[in-house]
Amino acid sequence: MITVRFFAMLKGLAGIEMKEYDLGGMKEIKLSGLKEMIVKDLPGLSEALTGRSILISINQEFAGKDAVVKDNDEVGFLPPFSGG
Amino acid sequence: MITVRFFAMLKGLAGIEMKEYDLGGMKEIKLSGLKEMIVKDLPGLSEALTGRSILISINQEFAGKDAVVKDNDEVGFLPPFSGG
Amino acid sequence: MTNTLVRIQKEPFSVEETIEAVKSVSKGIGAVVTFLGCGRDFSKGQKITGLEFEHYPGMAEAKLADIRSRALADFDIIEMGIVHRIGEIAIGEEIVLIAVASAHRNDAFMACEWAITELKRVTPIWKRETTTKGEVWVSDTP
Amino acid sequence: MTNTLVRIQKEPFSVEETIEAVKSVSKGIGAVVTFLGCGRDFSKGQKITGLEFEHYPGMAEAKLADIRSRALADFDIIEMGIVHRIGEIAIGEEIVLIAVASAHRNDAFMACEWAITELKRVTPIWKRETTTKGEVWVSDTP
Repeated sequence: MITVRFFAMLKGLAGIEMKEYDLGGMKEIKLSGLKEMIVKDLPGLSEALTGRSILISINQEFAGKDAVVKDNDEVGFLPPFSGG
Repeated sequence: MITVRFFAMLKGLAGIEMKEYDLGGMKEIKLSGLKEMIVKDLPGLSEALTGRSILISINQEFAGKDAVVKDNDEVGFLPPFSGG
Repeated sequence: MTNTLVRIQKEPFSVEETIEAVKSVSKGIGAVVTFLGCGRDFSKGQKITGLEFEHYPGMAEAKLADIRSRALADFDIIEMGIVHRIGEIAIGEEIVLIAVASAHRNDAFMACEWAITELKRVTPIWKRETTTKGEVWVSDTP
Repeated sequence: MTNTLVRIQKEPFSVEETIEAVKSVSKGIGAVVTFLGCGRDFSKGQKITGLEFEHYPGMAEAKLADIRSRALADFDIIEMGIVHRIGEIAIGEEIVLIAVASAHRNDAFMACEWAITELKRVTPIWKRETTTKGEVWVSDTP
């Protein structure tokens, strides 16, 4: 299982804060593959997740777009920050 | 009468905080002339007042070295500041 | 130490307490520079009536702790405290505080400016503004 | 307004009150930057055990008020408060506070740095340090 978390405006587009995805026996998946799974499942995210402004974290560390997600990882989809 | 005020280390060298000088009928005097009067009166100030690091104020505004002091003015001798 | 000096919390915070916390670390501290961010009533021509902040729990705290560690390593400072509020915040209320203690003031000014810029860049915290036109997630920081 | 926002006093001051004073001026304030100067226990290799500040009454207050006026005219800021203590000050105690409120943080940082530099340059205030070797009037500021 991979835990996926959505924040701020993505939470609204997804309609949920958190969702688990089953890799169906695979031990890992590329971020691009995971994004495809998510967009198929939650079409409201399609535009936002293909844009360039969303950062992605794996286990609460920033991840490059070619990163690989392993089973049990936590993946965060992070819109542009506006703290401070 | 001209009121002269000494601050910080100058107060120590002068031995006093404030002194009045009588212009003896003159309406005004150059700063250089006033300095001479003071140094004659308070020799401990001789070295300090001829150095370049002392600023002078007339009526609580900074004064150039060619300024003229008038009767009833207040003149301050100000060592380098160290506030803040 | 890090627990109290770097915090994300719902409750209002005391500026004075945070300054005391960084100041009490050493008697060699000659300067404390603080940045306090507050909720403004206007942004990009829009009247703002309320603010709400959301964070990524765990990751946001770790990023703030990391900013403090990097600041202590890279600047000639003695201590740094960072507090950020989340949840609903009224106009005029405090949002974030960064307090930097150093021997000399230049270092504290530089580290404080760097830290608030870095906070905005790397910390997963999001602001939602309530305007007369509705609620909007703010997606770019000045 | 100027009376409370620019002060020279013997008593300790509250940082929080001064920040509140500049912050309460407008709901458009997004940033408050403060500089707090404290008494250090060491200076130029000398152990310091105590401090005393003397000022030129009247002139020093006028110079601080002038710094505030010039800052409000020359920087894009909303308010500035300046408090300086005189008399005896223990190591670790606060000496001077400058608090600057603005819409955006850059302006507050710039004005605050400028103001403390200007204060040291033009304000007739003098510091006497008590060291293990005796009492010394400090004649150069960093």
